[in-house]
Amino acid sequence: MAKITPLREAVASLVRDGDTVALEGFTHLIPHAAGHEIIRQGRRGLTLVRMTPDLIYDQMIGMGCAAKLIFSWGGNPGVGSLHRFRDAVEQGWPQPLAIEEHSHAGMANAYVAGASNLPFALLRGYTGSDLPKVNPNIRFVECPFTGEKLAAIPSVRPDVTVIHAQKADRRGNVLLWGILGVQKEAVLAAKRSIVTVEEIVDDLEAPPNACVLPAWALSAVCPVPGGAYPSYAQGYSERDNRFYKAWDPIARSRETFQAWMRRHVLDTDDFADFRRVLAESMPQSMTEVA
Amino acid sequence: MAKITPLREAVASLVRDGDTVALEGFTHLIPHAAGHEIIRQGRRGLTLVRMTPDLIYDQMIGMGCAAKLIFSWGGNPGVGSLHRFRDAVEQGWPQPLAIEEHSHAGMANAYVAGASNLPFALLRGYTGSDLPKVNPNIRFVECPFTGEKLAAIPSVRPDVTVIHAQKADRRGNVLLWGILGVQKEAVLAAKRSIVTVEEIVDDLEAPPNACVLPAWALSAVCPVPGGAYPSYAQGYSERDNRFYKAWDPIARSRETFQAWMRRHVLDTDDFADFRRVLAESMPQSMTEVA
Amino acid sequence: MSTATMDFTATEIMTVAASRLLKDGTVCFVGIGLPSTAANLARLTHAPDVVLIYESGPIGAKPTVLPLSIGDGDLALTADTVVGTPEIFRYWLQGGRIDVGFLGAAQVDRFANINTTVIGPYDAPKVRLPGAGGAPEIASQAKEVFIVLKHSPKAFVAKLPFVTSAGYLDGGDARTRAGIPGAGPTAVITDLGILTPDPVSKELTLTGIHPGVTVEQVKAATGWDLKISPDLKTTEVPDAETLTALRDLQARTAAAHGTAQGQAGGEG
Amino acid sequence: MSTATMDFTATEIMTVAASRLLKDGTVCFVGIGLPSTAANLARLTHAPDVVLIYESGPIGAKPTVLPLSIGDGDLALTADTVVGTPEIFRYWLQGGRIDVGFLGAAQVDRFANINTTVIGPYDAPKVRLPGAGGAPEIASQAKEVFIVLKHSPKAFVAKLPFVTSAGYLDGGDARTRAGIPGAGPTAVITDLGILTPDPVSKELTLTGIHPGVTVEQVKAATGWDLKISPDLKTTEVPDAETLTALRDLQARTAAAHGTAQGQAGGEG
Repeated sequence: MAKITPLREAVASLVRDGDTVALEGFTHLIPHAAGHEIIRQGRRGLTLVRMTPDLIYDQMIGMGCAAKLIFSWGGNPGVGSLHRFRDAVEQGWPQPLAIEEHSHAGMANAYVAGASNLPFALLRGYTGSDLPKVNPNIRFVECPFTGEKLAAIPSVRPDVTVIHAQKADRRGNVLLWGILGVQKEAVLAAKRSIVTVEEIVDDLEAPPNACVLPAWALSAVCPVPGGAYPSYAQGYSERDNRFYKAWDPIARSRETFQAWMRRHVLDTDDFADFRRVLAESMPQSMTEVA
Repeated sequence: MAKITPLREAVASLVRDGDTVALEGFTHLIPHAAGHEIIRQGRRGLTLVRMTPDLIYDQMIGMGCAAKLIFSWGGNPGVGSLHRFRDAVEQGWPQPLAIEEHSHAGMANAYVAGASNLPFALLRGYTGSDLPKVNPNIRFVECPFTGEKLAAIPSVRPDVTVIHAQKADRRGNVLLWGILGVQKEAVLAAKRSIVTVEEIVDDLEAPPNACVLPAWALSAVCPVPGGAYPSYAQGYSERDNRFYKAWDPIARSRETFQAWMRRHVLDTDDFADFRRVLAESMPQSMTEVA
Repeated sequence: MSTATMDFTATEIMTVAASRLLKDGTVCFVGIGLPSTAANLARLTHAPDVVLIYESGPIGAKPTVLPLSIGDGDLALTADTVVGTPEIFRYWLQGGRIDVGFLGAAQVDRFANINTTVIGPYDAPKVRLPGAGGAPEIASQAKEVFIVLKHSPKAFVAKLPFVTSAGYLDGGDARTRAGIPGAGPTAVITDLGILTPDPVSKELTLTGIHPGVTVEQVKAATGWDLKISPDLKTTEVPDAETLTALRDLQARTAAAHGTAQGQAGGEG
Repeated sequence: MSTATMDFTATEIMTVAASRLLKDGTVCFVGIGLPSTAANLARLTHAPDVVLIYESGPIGAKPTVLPLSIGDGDLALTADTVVGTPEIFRYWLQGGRIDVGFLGAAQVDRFANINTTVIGPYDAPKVRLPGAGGAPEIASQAKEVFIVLKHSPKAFVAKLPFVTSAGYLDGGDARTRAGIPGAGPTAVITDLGILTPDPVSKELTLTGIHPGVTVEQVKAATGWDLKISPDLKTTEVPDAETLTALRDLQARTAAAHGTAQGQAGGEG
């Protein structure tokens, strides 16, 4: 049953060292605030799962939270490489990062299988690709009716999934809309879940057949307006493309990265404070809090 | 690409003798008008697929359209047995009916697998049930990671799927809402598809993430207001529970059934004509055309 | 207002007794007919936060009248959300999120296995029943199962002609050995009393009897030599408030549907 | 208005040439960056009924400006509907409903295989690239595939260090023998010309060259001994209308995003 609680408390009680953690959001609704809070609280040894690790995972990896990454595409969308991710993979800095690499189709199916309490996902996939050569978790099974060979990968079943959504009602029922990505599946695949939301409302006013996550299927709901920044929440904010571009030079060197993280994340109290400091350091960004 | 066309033409060109045909709708949006048209056009040797065969399949089976039924629950909801279905299974009248019997979970997963172009569906199911003893299409496979035993059944991949929906736009994009059942999966699992709709509108006014079937994924869209009767279309009509009760004595004997079908279906031109005749024969029913 | 009264029918006490078993906050996968009546009565009385899930797709349905079919519009309009039927079975039931599966049945046997498929041989049926519906997976995957049906020797048989949905199979630890995750049927509620499985043998045993019913009546309505608990309890009579809530619900239902509440069961 | 003009850049003719290959009414699974630019240009010019599907979920997206990310809000707001990412890959791509997969790439080899994973050994990478994204299944399951990328010896290599997504594998009928359903990459469009697979050997062959480009230039920018079609065609120059549409689109995009259209590619 969802507890409506501050993000700091939700992370403190639900995210543990060594956990398998998925922060999901497909360009839209990426839970940046929750990622920062995990960094602030110094979590270590996490297995991070995410189809599209981008800035928030670059930050978590660079700050030493992660021991392993399960993913299908890691980059700064529209800009280029994730320098902290590459530094971890190529140079083992700040620590070696084990990787388990899939395709999007594989990851999406693995979340569906996790939400469905199946031990593995079945798909037509990976044919002709070298990925099965480097990922022992890509196997093949035979159809018991046709004999066809199909790909099989283990379900993703995180200890904790974290997402951002547009709103929750006072009971903790959550509504999200627009680009949905794999968030619903990621939440339902996980043992525990944290949802940060733009606002808490009296009535969700959900259209028929909307993507609603009932309160009783969630662990914590945390009001964090603008908590997806520099990602966006449709109906509330726009993606700050300038921040994505600005991240490239910040993350390029270990020193500029560490200084930036200290000033903007470690030395700030919460996401509102981060937005305030960012408005000082990067006045050209769309940093006004919604 | 969906052609907007009269139902008679859609059935004539898309439903063929011997086809595997799924008419889906879970209490809500059952395509009765299309079922009548298939009966009127005298289709034979069909393999009928439907999770919940009810009145429309009782009629199609009793009129000799079906050689086989793939299903998971056959009855007159809230009333009792399907007498024509039972007569076919128990007495082979008007002809023997082969049955392939699943659970709802199995059927729902088989449609999902069909829509996903997988040869089989994987589920935790049928454990301890006698169904696998009587249905050779329920098999078991082993998880290549955990060794767990899981049920496997062949995908449902109909030649034609028929559904009823609330509305289509002039390009043939279809919107349905409310109880969705397995209709989307049934359409996407099929080679061809017919969608009858309450109305054709300029703009679907679909909410975000609504269940929309794009025109290019459909074969035919047919305006048939009230075409789900005695089932219903949310926002347009209510379920006529009295008709479901009235069906029981009609279907109980072969003679009353045949006379009723002749008068109401074979001797009527189309569904509007059926509704007109029904208003005469059963004035207590909610037969007014929407 | 909660004064006891004896003015109730056998079906009413069955419904109330079944309803009482549902704890507030429980997530309940509801079959249509008697289970739906009992679950909604619970929601309208002692368990306002019970979460009702129907296989047609509504999650958190709060119908104002009883649904006659599993896909009534009122279920959709009052639900927290409505998802597709595949999702109900995949993410919510198989996903392990259902506390109680609330089922009807045509027949049960001494180990609480359920038959809703066929009487007589499968290939030459004497009576062809509707079939499995959602029951096989509800019976195996819900954390526990309540079964509600009327007592008769035809319904309570020693051995089923066909096991549609697993109870305790051959009894003892057979269910666990078969790898079935849920605890299984923890109560069978009838119009005569309540049967619960023996902790070891898993044989259904009469542990509750409705007021005014004799043990002999129950034995006569059971197709095997029914064991009677030494600790047999008489069902508490329904209080006036609960009975009123039940009758109001059924009156509203009749008015809305233009018919008495169909108890024939069934899905569709 | 369709008068020819020579006033265009190499990137523009690449985009226009790629755009022209998309027939009206085609259902196209679009990668972000160059493919998205070309596909939207097609939609805004000769192919108004092209159906654009993005892996983030929009089906039938009609963005007014180019998306900078695969999940821009404009894609959702202009789409016929937006479904979850699993559904995109399961029902729409794997379901066999995609006519054309439109991909970018970091590297391609002579048999049109794609690398977006790593340069150097996988376990000790020289350059770690973003990874597969949706490409392996797009490349195998779309009915055909167009690849668009800039020509350079680093991008066009004889043999890939890592095959992320299958083209024709080792050439000949290797792709078919591997059981891959789609026809594979039928065109690779670059800033210098167009390469298409030899009908038998499946080796990429220069069959089109952009105006002003020499065969020597293309050979120098290709990391293997590139075969030149005896029937080599010069790409038609973009007409003014198309160029205007492209430039308007990019100007609108820059104005909306407060930045030039990112051509770096990438998903996320």
